[in-house]
Amino acid sequence: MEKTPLDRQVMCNRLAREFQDGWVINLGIGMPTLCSNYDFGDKQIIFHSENGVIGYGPLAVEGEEDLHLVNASSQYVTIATGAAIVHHADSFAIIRGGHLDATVLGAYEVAENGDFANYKTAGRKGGGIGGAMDLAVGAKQVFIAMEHTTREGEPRLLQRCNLPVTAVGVVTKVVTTLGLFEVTPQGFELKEIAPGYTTEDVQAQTGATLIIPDNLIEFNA
Amino acid sequence: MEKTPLDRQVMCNRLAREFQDGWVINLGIGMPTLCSNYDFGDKQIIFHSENGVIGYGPLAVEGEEDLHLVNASSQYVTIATGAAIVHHADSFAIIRGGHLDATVLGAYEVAENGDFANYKTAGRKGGGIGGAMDLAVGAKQVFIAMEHTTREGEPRLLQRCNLPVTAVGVVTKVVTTLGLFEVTPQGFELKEIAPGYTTEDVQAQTGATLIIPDNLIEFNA
Amino acid sequence: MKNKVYSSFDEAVADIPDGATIMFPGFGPPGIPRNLIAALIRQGAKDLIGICNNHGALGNLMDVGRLIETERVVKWVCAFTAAPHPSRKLAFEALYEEGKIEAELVPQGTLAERIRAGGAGIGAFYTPTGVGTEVAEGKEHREIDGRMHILEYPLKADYALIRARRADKMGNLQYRLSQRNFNPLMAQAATTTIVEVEEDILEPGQIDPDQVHTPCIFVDRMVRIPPAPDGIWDTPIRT
Amino acid sequence: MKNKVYSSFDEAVADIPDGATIMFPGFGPPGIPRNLIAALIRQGAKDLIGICNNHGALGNLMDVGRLIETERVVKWVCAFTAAPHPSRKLAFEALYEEGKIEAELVPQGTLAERIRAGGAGIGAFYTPTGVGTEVAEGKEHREIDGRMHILEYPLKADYALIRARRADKMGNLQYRLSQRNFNPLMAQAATTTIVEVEEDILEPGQIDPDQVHTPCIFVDRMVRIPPAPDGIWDTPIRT
Repeated sequence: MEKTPLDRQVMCNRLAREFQDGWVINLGIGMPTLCSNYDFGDKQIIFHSENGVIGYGPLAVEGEEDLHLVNASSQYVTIATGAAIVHHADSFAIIRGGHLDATVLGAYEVAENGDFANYKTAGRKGGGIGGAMDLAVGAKQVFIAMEHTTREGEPRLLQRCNLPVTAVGVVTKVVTTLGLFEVTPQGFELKEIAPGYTTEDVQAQTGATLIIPDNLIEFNA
Repeated sequence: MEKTPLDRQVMCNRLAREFQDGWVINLGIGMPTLCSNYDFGDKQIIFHSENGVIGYGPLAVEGEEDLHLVNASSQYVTIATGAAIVHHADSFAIIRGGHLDATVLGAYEVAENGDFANYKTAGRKGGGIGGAMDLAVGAKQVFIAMEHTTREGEPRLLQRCNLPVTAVGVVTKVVTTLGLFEVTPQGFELKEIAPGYTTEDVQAQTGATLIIPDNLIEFNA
Repeated sequence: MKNKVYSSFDEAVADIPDGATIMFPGFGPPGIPRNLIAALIRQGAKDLIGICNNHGALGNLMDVGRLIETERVVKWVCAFTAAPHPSRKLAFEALYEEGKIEAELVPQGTLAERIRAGGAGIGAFYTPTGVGTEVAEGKEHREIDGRMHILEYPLKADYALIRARRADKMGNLQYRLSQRNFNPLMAQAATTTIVEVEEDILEPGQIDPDQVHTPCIFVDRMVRIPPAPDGIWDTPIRT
Repeated sequence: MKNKVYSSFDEAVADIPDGATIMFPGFGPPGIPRNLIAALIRQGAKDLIGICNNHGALGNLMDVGRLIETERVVKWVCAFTAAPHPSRKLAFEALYEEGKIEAELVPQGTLAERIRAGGAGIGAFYTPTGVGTEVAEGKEHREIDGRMHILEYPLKADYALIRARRADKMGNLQYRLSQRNFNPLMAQAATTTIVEVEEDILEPGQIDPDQVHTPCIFVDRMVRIPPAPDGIWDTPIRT
């Protein structure tokens, strides 16, 4: 069987499948926004963005953009039925106050102790924190979606982060191009593996010792 | 000339005359509410109340009460043109944040160092703070309107408060039934005296040494 | 979509356990959840802790004073442990003086800010309010920018009982005029928020997103107030 | 009634002195006071301190990036000292790396809360955001309820430049959708608040009191944005 890394949309679909009816979700810049393309069926999911939109919908069609409405990635979006708008401090009161059921963020690195790094690259003076530090400490669950390795093939799942961390001990699930991982007190547990890969393949590209449970299954989005 | 203590409305008119065009004012429960009866002419005064009303008007006429609108004394009032409503935390952000030009409060006692007491009477376990402590520290000026003495004839203007204080060192002006006083670094200065009274009369009913300026004038509301 | 619309006040408050901490909004008559308070009294939960600006008002309208009279409250956090006028004593004061109810007296702005902090995940804050007074006793002091402040901690609750003018089925709320007061703050600071609604509950999308006062994510249960006499409605209080 | 309506952006910003601290709202394109920023650049004040979520955006629309390019800014308080994508460098980054501009990097929610605290008279607050990260270095730590927090201080400004959808002559403002973002917070935290308004300025009373987003007491000056090309209006940014 061919080893094909998971597609980004498939990765995000897998995280989106975790969302439960009525959940309030914040999607980070970049790959995580793909979670909103998932078909939630009867489930009502409320998408929150840092700029105070509680309930946004799909991206706006070109030519029909509302110039007063963007998501956290500055993309023009549509408003969802039953939405509400608040100002930036109230928006982060929602985040910090524990009113988000989950956030999905991108990352450069995730550590087996639940730390992650996503705001500052090596050797750069500046950083782009945005809302990530607040989301990381405020949301009830922090999910990460990222490539399994860097462009150079270095692992992103590590024993400890090398880059400056965004928050400590908060990540609960990680989806990568190679599978779905849970952060447990003992470290990363591989829950679902990308088709065609062996656990040895995944371990070889991971910078921490994986826990391989008996009930490991094939990745299922 | 007969010695007649000043009328409450006259006292409040005198303080109201201090308000300048565009000022935002909070009037405490009881006597201070009379300030809103003053004819401000061309001056636009915005009355704020603790419950988040920025811009209320005269008391509602019986039979025309709006059951969703009261002032801080729980009286049904009318809404002023150009009013705005905020919630209780935002209302006190206005107060604490220094956005009130003045507040007029009642008091049991005022001390020459600017302390005042208005929330707890002697020997009572409970107190009624309400918004008074916030108003006292937040407003740019704190004016007090009160009887010059207690029902028993004891002075209310004192060297130091006997009752538990509402705030320390904040009072700038006091109007009583006997005149208008300013709180200066040296103590109470009698600025205007009620018609028919001598400075000795006023001093005799005051628990602190009054400063009597050369330019003392008759009370003029 | 989860159903948040309940058919009776009794059903909406049925699970409130003994010992619960409950927030009660209202400032003067507007914004008091009178129907939910009446249902809570019928329900019978005891050893309650209340967070409320006052401890009731004179007159015979349903409010927290009626709950306190039932002696099912052990502690009250409020801005008035005595009425502003000594002549207007309520049941609370006697119970408080006899030591049958514990109370925490909080300046009103600090009360509002502590509730906001509870809903906003703020660990504590420094305020100049109360410095030099009895309420500052035992609290941490800090001079900031040349001005003394005291440290105050957030307030949260198990339940908030809310009264709103208008709601949609998702739970977005609007208040009218001074009815707003503590309602949005308490809705956000409580684990479970129960709302009595004055108008027919609307379909989602019927409230302009720019004009929502409490977003639906803070609302768990709603009951439409029925016409009097089944529902409790304010009538003008004239003194 | 004081007149708050000015006839030009240049007149409205004329008195901003060298060394002023200025707040700039906006998140993505909505809510950026583009006309006032353009007037400030024309006006020429220097040694400015800016408080703003970002330091500008790619593309040629007028924003704070254009002000920063003029090298009249000495310090920038923001949530991004680098763009989220390393490939999208703006003028700010080069100036920052060369040490020509000082910066304070603040998590976005802490930034919003510090501005709110500035307008609300809060002396300081504890937040869990940033604990264990570089932004916590040198800050006071405190464990509250078993969770570590850091102490953060308020932000105030001499001026806030604001963009609103609608205003009345008294200065009551409404924003539309995500245009709101930092605008109400900054309007409240600045000594002088200057607003560019997208619609004709209304008579007092034409905005429903329940639906005002920024009360008039926080607004000092307003200018109606003229039609393009005299006024700067957003056009869709397509990537």
